[in-house]
Amino acid sequence: MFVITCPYCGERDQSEFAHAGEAHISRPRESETMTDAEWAEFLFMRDNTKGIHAERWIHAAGCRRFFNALRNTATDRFLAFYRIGEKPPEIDDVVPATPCGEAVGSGNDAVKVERPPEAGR
Amino acid sequence: MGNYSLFSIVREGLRGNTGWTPAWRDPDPKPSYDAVIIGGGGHGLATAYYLAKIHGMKNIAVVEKGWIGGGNSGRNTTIIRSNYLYDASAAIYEHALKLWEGLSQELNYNIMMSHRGVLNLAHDDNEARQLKRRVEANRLNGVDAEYLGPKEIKEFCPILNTSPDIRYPVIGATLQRRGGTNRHDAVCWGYARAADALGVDIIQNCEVTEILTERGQVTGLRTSRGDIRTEKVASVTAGHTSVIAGMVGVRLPIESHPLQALVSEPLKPVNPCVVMSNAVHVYCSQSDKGELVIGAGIDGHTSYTQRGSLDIIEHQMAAIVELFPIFSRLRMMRQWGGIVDVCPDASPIISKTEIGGFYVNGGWGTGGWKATPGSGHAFADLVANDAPNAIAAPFTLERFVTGDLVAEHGAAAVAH
Amino acid sequence: MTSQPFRLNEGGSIDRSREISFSFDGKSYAGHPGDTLASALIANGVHMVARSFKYHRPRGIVGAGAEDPAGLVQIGSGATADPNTRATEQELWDGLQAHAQNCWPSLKHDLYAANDIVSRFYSAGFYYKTFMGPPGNWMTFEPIVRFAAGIGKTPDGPDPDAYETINRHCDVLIVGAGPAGLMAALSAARSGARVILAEETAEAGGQLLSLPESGDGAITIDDKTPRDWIAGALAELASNDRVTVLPRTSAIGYYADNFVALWEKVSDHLAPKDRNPLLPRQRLWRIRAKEVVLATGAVERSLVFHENDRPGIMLASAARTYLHRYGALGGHCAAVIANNDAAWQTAFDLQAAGATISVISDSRHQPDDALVNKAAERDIPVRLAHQVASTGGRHRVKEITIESETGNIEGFDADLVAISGGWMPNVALFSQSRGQLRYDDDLAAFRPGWHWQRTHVCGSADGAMTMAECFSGGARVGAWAAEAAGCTANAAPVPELANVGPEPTGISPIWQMVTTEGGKKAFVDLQDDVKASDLELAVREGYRSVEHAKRYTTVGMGNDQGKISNLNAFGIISGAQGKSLPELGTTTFRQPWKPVTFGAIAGQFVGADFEPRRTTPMHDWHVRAEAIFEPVGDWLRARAYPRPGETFEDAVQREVKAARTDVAVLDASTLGKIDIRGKDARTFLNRIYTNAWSKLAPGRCRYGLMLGEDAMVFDDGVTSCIADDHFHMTTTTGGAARVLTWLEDYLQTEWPDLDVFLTTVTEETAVVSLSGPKSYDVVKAICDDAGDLAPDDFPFMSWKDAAIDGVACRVFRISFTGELSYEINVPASYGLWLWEKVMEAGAPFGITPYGTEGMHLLRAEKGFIIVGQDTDGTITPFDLRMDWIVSQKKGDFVGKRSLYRSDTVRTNRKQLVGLLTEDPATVLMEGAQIIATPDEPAPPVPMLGYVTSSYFSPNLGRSIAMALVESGGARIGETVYISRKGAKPLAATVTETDFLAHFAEKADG
Amino acid sequence: MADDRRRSPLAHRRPLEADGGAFGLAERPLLAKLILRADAETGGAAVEKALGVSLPGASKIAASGDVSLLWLGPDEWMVVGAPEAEGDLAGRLEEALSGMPHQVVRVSDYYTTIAISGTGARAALAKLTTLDLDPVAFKAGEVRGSNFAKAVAVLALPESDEEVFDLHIRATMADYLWCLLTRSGREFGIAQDVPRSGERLVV
Ligand SMILES: Cc1cc2nc3c(=O)[nH]c(=O)nc-3n(C[C@H](O)[C@H](O)[C@H](O)COP(=O)(O)OP(=O)(O)OC[C@H]3O[C@@H](n4cnc5c(N)ncnc54)[C@H](O)[C@@H]3O)c2cc1C
Ligand SMILES: NC(=O)c1ccc[n+]([C@@H]2O[C@H](COP(=O)([O-])OP(=O)(O)OC[C@H]3O[C@@H](n4cnc5c(N)ncnc54)[C@H](O)[C@@H]3O)[C@@H](O)[C@H]2O)c1
Ligand SMILES: Cc1cc2nc3c(=O)[nH]c(=O)nc-3n(C[C@H](O)[C@H](O)[C@H](O)COP(=O)(O)O)c2cc1C
Ligand SMILES: [Zn+2]
Repeated sequence: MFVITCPYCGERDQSEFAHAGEAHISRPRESETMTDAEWAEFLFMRDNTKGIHAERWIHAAGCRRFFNALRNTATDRFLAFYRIGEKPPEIDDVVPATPCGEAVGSGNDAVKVERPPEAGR
Repeated sequence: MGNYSLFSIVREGLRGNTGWTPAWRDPDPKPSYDAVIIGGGGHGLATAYYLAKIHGMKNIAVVEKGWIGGGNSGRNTTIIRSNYLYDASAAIYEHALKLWEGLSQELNYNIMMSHRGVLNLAHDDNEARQLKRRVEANRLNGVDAEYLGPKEIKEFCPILNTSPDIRYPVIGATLQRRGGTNRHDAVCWGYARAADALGVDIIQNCEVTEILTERGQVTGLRTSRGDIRTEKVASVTAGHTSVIAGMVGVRLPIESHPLQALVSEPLKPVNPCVVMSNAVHVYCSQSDKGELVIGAGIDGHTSYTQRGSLDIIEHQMAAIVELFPIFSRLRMMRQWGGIVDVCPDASPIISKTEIGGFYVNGGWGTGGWKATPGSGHAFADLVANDAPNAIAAPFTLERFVTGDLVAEHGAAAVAH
Repeated sequence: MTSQPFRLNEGGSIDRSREISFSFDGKSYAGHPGDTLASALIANGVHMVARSFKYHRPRGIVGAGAEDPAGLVQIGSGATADPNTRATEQELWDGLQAHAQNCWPSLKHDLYAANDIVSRFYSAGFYYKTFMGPPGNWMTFEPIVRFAAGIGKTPDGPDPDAYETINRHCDVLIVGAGPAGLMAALSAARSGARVILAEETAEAGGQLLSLPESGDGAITIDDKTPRDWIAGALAELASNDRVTVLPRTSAIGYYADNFVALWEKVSDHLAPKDRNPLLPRQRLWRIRAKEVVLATGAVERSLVFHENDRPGIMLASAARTYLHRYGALGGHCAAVIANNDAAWQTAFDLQAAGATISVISDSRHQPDDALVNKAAERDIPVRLAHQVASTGGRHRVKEITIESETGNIEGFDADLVAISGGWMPNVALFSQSRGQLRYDDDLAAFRPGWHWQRTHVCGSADGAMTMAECFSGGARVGAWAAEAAGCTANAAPVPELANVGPEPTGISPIWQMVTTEGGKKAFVDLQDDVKASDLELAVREGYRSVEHAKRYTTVGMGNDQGKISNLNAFGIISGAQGKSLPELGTTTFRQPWKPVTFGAIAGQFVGADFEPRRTTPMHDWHVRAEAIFEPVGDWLRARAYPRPGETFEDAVQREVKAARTDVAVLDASTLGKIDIRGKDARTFLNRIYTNAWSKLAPGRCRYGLMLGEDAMVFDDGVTSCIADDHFHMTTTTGGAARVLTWLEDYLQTEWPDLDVFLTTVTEETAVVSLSGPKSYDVVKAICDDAGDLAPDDFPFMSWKDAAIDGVACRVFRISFTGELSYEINVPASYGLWLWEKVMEAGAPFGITPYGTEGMHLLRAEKGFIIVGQDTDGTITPFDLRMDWIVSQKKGDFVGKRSLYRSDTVRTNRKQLVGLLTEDPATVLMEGAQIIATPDEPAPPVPMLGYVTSSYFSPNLGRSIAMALVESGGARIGETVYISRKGAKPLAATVTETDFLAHFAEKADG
Repeated sequence: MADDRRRSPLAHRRPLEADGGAFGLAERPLLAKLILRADAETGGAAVEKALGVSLPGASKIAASGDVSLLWLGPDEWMVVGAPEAEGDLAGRLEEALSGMPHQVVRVSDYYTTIAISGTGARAALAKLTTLDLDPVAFKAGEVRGSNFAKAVAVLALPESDEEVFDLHIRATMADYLWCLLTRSGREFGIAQDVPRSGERLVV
């Protein structure tokens, strides 16, 4: 269970929140003119990023507000929380990659131990 | 590859087990292959096996970033059934179940396929109605299925709490007697051994980091063990499907969530079958070694960390104790998580893509283990022929454009 | 009851003034308060307590705590049996009964031990290589395999005990109350932090409790004995109200964001009569800590040699713990096998306590001279550079043979073999926290490396093996942690240590002892019977990854999760492929640190408290009326009200009839209700419903359908216009919460510019729904100024404010039955009163309460849908043949675009129609499948659709059904067939769904 | 004065008090409650004029006399007043806020209030919620919405001499929480025959 910082209420346990999917997918205004394929992009297609990912949460048991967060889905570390309508903050940190410094894109299991350089990272 | 049999066991036993040879080779990647399968899970290994066996493609490789069977295949609760609602699903899962039935023999590797029966419980009228609908559809599709009332349920699984006074009373259930469980690791190893024997290179510790293309056509792979030339790349990477597809700019209707499971300490046989309840998210069977194997619900958030939250497990345990009150004093020995690739209609994708030579098999979510042989079989066909066969056709990416979904979640929220 | 032949006269934490009795496998023994089951058995000379998993070899007590691999017993019996309980962790209480497991007919004479004899054929991978015969063959063998598998037995009844979870936040959570943990707690507390200190065992002190308190080996801490020093530290902590010390509490899981689960055993250590009935049996503490300090110590590791599994062979540290913590001597004649210095002290201490030391065998060439001299002074035979060749003894070790490098073999008597393969920092929790491990050559073990969370490690858990480092490290780290949590660091002074004995330094790792004697079993994992040769075989067969070798051999997969064996296993696996240990890596440490009861994890949320059950304000009336209830989502609703002698079906028929002939009344309070307010409310409704809302006048109501963006029907309900900027929405009972969140989502994230507020009012009002030609009579009887409410002045689909005995209410002329209906809304607190009043006022008109089943039937007669029953998430409004509800004129609405995808515009989609069976008495099964032919072909049979709703209608005097049928609309008037198991399909005619209209027309025409 | 036609959600439960006062539970039935939605900036002055209480900021309670305002969200408050006062309070608010975006909804019967008192109150509540209830983290004059077991509720600690928490809980969840709270209070001396939730559900 994460600690999530609601932009309105502050730090609370994840159990008070519900994950509400990828952020910044806005509903097309001119959908009539869209092809089925374009519409399917909006409806179904997701980045599902491994790494820094913008997502929505709702503080379901608290203030009932939706808000956005940036989280590294490879590590589950939250990097920012911001309100709906706000731009995601620039994260100029090096993407912290996975807990053990592995590159985003690899598994986590190979990095349970610090390996000697000769073992090849 | 030596043959496995009682005879070979006795022979080897007598000479100190010194004569066993590796179940599969440990080759370095060759510079080029006719096809490369990314992902050494059950589905990927099965795909390779059927490509080699049925389609005669022997110059192929499976590349796995870690150890084979270490993804969801190595962490699933191994529930096997084919009693799905829709024709398309019933077809592929039943195809798989038929293959499972003879797989130990075919692979010469005992996958401990146990047809001990799967119960899906209904706790209210609406669920009961849906289950009956499914039983009827199954019957007409030639899939074995029965609907049981509380008394028959109690006979089949005496330890279940069928009292009418509980929060989620058990008012009915479907039973698929041919359903059951098997030994997940053995399936992966068995496929690997059999594929290897047909000449397939199984390359572990080899992570794909880039897919190389030219003019919309796959030309090769960049891996942690060097570049590989190939014109066919088949991704079977479950939780990482979006990551792999992202390498060629293909977006998919998939989100990757943690899904957890746990085992109890080893116990003498107490649960004779597989029990599943969608309403309370209970999935419980007992392994041949004795642990109760219990699947939990999915975590609401997406994640690639292969771990989930405790509160999911807490709810899980409350539900288990509700349905099996005699389990309360038993202990959880180990919990773990996998990364499941969930599609909006809870059905998989077996599809070509807009990139020539790039094929995707994924989106099996919480319930793809049972499909392993069927999925591999159908996917091999697609990769070999560049066109889906009848079983795979309903599962192409097209359906998200047309809207012709295979909406199994209507019938089962979680489809272990 | 026998005396305790291996009990010492002094020392330890036991209370010798009281003797308590217990039994093991039917035999009675004596012990003392403060004992564990294991220490009491050892004091009684009993080492063998179990049989191993696979070969059923005798298994004894090897460790002294959670690390013990195989000493599992059952405590108690019946519904309160605790299977697989580690004897080393079960505190003794008077009357405790323990039983051996996994043996038949008895522990000493176990027939399954035959497995051991054929074990050469029964190596790793055995099952994978055989029994695969013809399909289904495994089903023949599986029952036999299953019967033999497993260890403990499940209790035979529901658990009568209670459990509880508790949440806590703190600045610093410290796990482990050994010297390092105590010092960390003192420092953190002095720094002003909110501290929780959790200790797994009954007593704080950790390894300090395994030290002699007197004699020449006794150490002092600030001139005090260890126990006195511990008492002082605890007293200081107890005096600080910001500190919580939890004994008998294990940290079992370290999760994300410093969330740590602690498992407290509140009463397992007490005899049932001494348990406080106000307290639960066990608790789960859910801790959210700013900083976590892990002071979990180190675990001694075992040594792998031939026949290393006999009872009586135990860890040197455990032998010392039994000696000093429990005053029990592990044996009269001990051999000590070591590869490091610390184990030598065990030999000295055992000797001082009266045991003979037959030999100290060290695999190293040159241990510390001081030790060798000390042994010589004490006349202890010492063999250096020796390995164990074998051991002997049936149910307990009797002798041991060791071999020199030159192959010289020598035998020694021993009823106790104390072994030490070195120490491993206890990194399980650190690793769960996703910290990275680092291999330390000096320790020949993994220790905490890079940490990921706000985690600190100190003491032996961090690889500090000397006592001085543990004290100072704890003090330092506790202060750091407090500082990191925002306090001002104030480290506790490090106490002065004197007379510290040999410490586990100078280890030379040895993963497996190799001697000239072959053909015997050298166990790595004593629980799952994994031998060194199994691991080597696994590697030979290609299972080279440590994870593969684990799964192929099951090493470390028992309930101890390989606490003392994993490192040896990794050493052997890496050795067999010429890799270094860090190259090989470790298997994954997962929660829990040790097995935890399901009950504790479930907590108090079981049985009646599992999940809330919601009921309406009128519920008590329904109960009194002996209604039959039905769960609907979270709610429990009255389903029907059978009268004495009536069946459920009879009751429904009667209720449904009354609703069309007289008047019937339904408790409709559960419907979801949302108050919508704001000048853009109409715009909002236009966007979320499929039909148009611009012109709905105040006082009027309208039915609406909501779609998901995929165009599938999502919810429905009636929304009423209260004022131009004010609407009252109703939703389905089950959909209420989902709909509100969904509406908020659009409002907050897509259309924040709209001036609209939404507030749920579901439970604010109770709803009494009257239906039937006489419903106005009832309204007239109860409402003040009811004239206004007469049907002629009060059109269908409108609402009015009214009053009943002065209580303000809102009355809606809406109907789910097709009859004259009034829905009266009052504040919920008046619900029961109103219901009773309605029943009383309605009595002259024959008012009949009806339940949900009747409601379903009534609406089916009228052909109204139920979302979730007649839809399943794949149905559009067109599929429902409700084209009229989809506005073609207004702009965009949710789901609109998806209505025009190539699949959704298909004309042969499943569409909702009515079905009338040929035989009016036949009621179709809901869920039955529809086919095109009167005879059923062989599978796979093409299916046209299925029956969604089906009833016997008393008002029409025949069966009716609704169904989703391929091209249903075009089939009206045609015959389709309903498949039945084991019988010929039934013919039925496809009709419109409004059966009332259908038969009225017939009657007219 | 009380209207005996009304029945509160916990009317069937008697107040409970452990010997020595370590823990107490009582329903505060039928308090007037409104949900107020408005823009904090533009509506603040109007609300203050109507109720004599200014809109509290995040997680705070503002009170004056019988009326208190509980912050629930950035544009949402619960107004709590004496029984039967909702009509009057709502009228005043509607009047003051007319012309501005707002919503005033009567919820007196939607929520009931459980008063939780005693030295064990915080510890007992902590068995049901993940909120940090340490006195340094949850102070008098504060309010938070959270999960209490499987129910969503609002916990408030009004300023007063003695610490008494008010738990505002939906009517249909009230009995469930009442029973769990009594169970939580057992270790502080609540009698052993605690009520069982669901006991009234089925005959
Ligand atoms: C807890 C849990 C319980 C489940 N229970 C059931 C059940 O009871 N019944 C059921 O039918 N299904 C169940 N499932 C689902 C089932 O496990 C999966 O659907 C199935 O195993 C998927 O198999 P796979 O071969 O496609 O994927 P995996 O086994 O996950 O294999 C994918 C492989 O791809 C590799 N990979 C990823 N990225 C790369 C890369 N860049 N380069 C190289 N290799 C890469 C991964 O390392 C992995 O080994 C469960 C899943 C989980 C997590
Ligand atoms: N004699 C030897 O061979 C030897 C070897 C190593 C260390 N030591 C000595 O042991 C001492 C180590 O001190 P320390 O404080 O680091 O460790 P410790 O072993 O003294 O204390 C660790 C404590 O943590 C508890 N614990 C472990 N896991 C736990 C969990 N999950 N939850 C709750 N409690 C848990 C244990 O019960 C134990 O009381 C030092 O004095 C050191 O010199 C001696
Ligand atoms: C069906 C099944 C049975 C398992 N049985 C055991 C078991 O008996 N003992 C054990 O320690 N782990 C058992 N596991 C869990 C594995 O040890 C491991 O946790 C899981 O494969 C996930 O891998 P990971 O924890 O290394 O990430 C089992 C897993 C599965 C899928
Ligand atoms: Zn909030």
